[in-house]
Amino acid sequence: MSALAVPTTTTEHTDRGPLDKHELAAVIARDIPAGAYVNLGIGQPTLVADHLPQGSGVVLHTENGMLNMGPAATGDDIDPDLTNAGKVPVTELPGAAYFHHADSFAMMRGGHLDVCVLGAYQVAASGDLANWHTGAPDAIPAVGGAMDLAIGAKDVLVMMTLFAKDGSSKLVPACTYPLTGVGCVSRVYTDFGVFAVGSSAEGDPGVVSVLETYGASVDELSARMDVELRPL
Amino acid sequence: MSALAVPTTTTEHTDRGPLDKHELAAVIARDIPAGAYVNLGIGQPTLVADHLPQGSGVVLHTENGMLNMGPAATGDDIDPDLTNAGKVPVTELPGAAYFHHADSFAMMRGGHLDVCVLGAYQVAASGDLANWHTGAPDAIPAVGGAMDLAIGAKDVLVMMTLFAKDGSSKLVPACTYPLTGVGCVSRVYTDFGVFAVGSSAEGDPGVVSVLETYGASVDELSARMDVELRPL
Amino acid sequence: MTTIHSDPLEAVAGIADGATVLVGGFGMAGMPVTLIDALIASGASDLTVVSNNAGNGDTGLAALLAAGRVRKVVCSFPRQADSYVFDGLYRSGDLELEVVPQGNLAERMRAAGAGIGAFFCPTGVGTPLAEGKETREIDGRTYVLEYPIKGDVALIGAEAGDAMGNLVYRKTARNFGPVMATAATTTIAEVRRVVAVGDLDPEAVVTPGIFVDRILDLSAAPADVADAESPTSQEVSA
Amino acid sequence: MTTIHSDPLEAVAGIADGATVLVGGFGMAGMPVTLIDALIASGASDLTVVSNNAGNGDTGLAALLAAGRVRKVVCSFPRQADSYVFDGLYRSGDLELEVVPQGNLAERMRAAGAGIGAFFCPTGVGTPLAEGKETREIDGRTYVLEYPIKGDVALIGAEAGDAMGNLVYRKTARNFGPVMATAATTTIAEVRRVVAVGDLDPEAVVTPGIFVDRILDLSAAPADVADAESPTSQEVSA
Repeated sequence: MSALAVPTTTTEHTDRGPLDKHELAAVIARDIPAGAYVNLGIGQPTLVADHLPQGSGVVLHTENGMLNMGPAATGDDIDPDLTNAGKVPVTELPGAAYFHHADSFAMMRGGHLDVCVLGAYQVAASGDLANWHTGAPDAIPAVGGAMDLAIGAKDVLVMMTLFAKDGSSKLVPACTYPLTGVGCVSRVYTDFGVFAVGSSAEGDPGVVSVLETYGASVDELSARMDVELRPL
Repeated sequence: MSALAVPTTTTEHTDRGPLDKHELAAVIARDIPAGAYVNLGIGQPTLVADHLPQGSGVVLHTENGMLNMGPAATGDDIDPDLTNAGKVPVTELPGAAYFHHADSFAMMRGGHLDVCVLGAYQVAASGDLANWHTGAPDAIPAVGGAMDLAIGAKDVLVMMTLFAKDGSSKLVPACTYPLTGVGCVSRVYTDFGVFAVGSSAEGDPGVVSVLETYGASVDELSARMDVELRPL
Repeated sequence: MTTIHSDPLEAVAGIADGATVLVGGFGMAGMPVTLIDALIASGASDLTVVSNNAGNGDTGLAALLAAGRVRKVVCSFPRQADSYVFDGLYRSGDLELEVVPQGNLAERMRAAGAGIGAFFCPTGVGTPLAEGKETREIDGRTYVLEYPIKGDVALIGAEAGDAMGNLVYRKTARNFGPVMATAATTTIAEVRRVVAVGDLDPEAVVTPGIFVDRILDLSAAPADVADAESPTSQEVSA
Repeated sequence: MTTIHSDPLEAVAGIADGATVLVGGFGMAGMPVTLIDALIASGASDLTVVSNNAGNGDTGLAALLAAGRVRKVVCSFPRQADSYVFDGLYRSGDLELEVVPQGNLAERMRAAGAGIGAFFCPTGVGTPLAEGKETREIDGRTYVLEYPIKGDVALIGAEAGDAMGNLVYRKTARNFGPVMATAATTTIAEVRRVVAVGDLDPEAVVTPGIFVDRILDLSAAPADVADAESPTSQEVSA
């Protein structure tokens, strides 16, 4: 079902990286197939839209009920009735369509979207995703559409920094935070590299395939991570 | 949930009856509450529409995807894209709405219609309905929307002759034909009388309440039927 | 039968204490602000509110919560930057919370409106929100059994309506309105304008009138609920 | 990505032997006549056809059946006054039949399109069509467990479409089209006219383009499929 191109060999970019969020968004945009139906999660994933090439034919879905969403609205174009899932005012492109929430989430759950890009606290080698709750005992739980998005596309891509502020890897053998979805992530895009996980990874279960690295070698990354990395 | 008026006493009309199908349609139309949302099944039930008073506010639903259906189309008004569930060309009244099949049957199954009028082979005292199949071994089964309609309104009314051609009553202690729905009928309108069945009947389960008779007394009908009749 | 109202208090009259109230809107888009204010003014209490969020700032749903009228909130995303009213009541134990994934919230209301008894849903499998729920593997995939969410009342916002009860929405303000309209015993919609029967294109009606019991015509409503007359004794079946 | 075609054979190219084909229409309203003729011309066989009826007279679905291309029919109402082609094949044992209540047919396809694994449905409880199926009592009512019906291909008829794949329908010809479009891996729509992107009101789009893979523009198609060129090698994923 995946429409993502898979490189034949791992590329270690020693000349650039780690990537900033805009560079990372550009890498993700590069990998999104032309004409794909794509949902960009709240926050950094929305940056991906800025890097889609002219004429890519990519159609953006927002789960609050719209296909063919345009860029953020500014000035007089701001319309309180037209927002994205982050409640940010957006615009409408020609050929747009509106629908209600049950239809919109049916569209996701039914596997009609090609790509969804999400942030994450942790991703496991198995493709498990944790991005809705830190598990802190005093936190008020709030899930929004995270669990729906996690299972709502043929390819779920995660966009995150590879390491947490404490230096620990967020790509882990098993998530310690509460899960958002099980085995749902196919690829993880980070400042230090791009990884295939879960059923997208080649070889043994629990081993992560490294597609590209940025500013570090596979060996250097392996030394900082508990999960087993394997080049293509 | 029923919005049907219930008479306080049984009326035996000895001056008229048995009713022909047009007179029977008029009796049903009389009992449909003003402003009700109504589905009229294929065949004789469609006659009921001709007897709804002007300004009744009754809104007709057709399960192939329309509310506020108008009368049958004739001449230049015939439009192949606009038919009722019997595939008969119909018209559209102001304030109509179209929707697809899943939405249309969700509307029925969800209990939003007030009244549905159906034909029947047999109705049991319990409200069981048999109207889709005679059980003949060589018959090709074909159910259409019959089972959906049977459970698809707050009140399911049956319109039928009380007696089959062989003289046996079609209002029975238990249906011998394959069922369309269990306990779903609330009232049975026939040429010889109007009966409350199932949970609409008063008193013991399995006993039918007689609301009105036409051209015969309750006692005369009782003598011809196996089901126990009880006046109000 | 749909009735048209210009008095917000009359539009919400009869909402019983203890009722489950579905409240439309996603952020401010589609939020039935005037109906919520009228609900506060009506005095109904011990409510269960089903909505995507749990109120922002001090108005709307937040004001309903602050007035102590709500026993339980069912929503997907209560915690927001300015959800301090909810946060305080939740932390003090004065408010019960059921968190439901956004799509499940919509689909469970859709099931209520469509007469579906329960459905096997892949969302949330293996997560804390599916704990204790029945699961089943179907065709190699695991699903959680989810039940309908039915409302006694739905309060929704729409763009325009007619005397048949037909509604159209505007852009992403459509969101939960059409689903909630099907899931409640009594649906009350506030609309920016009421149009003549026949003015809405039958092909473009989003919510057919069968789902709509009362329409509040905002173009005819007083600017402030406090200016409105007292409610009639109109009843809502619950 | 939606492609626009003027050649009916090209529009149906790649439908594999053994495919499950959802065919829209209720009576003639919404029936994709040109696509069915093209399917016959394409030679695909051993098909399972899911449609409300099983063909009338000698054309359309009846012609597909008569050509011996169909192994199984899933429908609500096969028996009609002029369904003699179906009747003969069924009685001779050359055609398998699954009869499904009309609303269940629609809801089971809706479930396929919406990613629902199965659902508890009150329709048909206690009838022969529920025999052998799992039942459950929920809140005092009995339900039957029903499973999705997914198609490899959907053939539907619509009024107009654009290059984004957005579709609108006309009156009761809408019927099964929007549901089937969601339930198939590949959806092919014949439309009376193709309009420019932007000409369809985004509020009134019934089937968003994400569900539509190919559009056959009837206004540009040859009057007879036999006049069309031979199909290209375009593939349909099944």
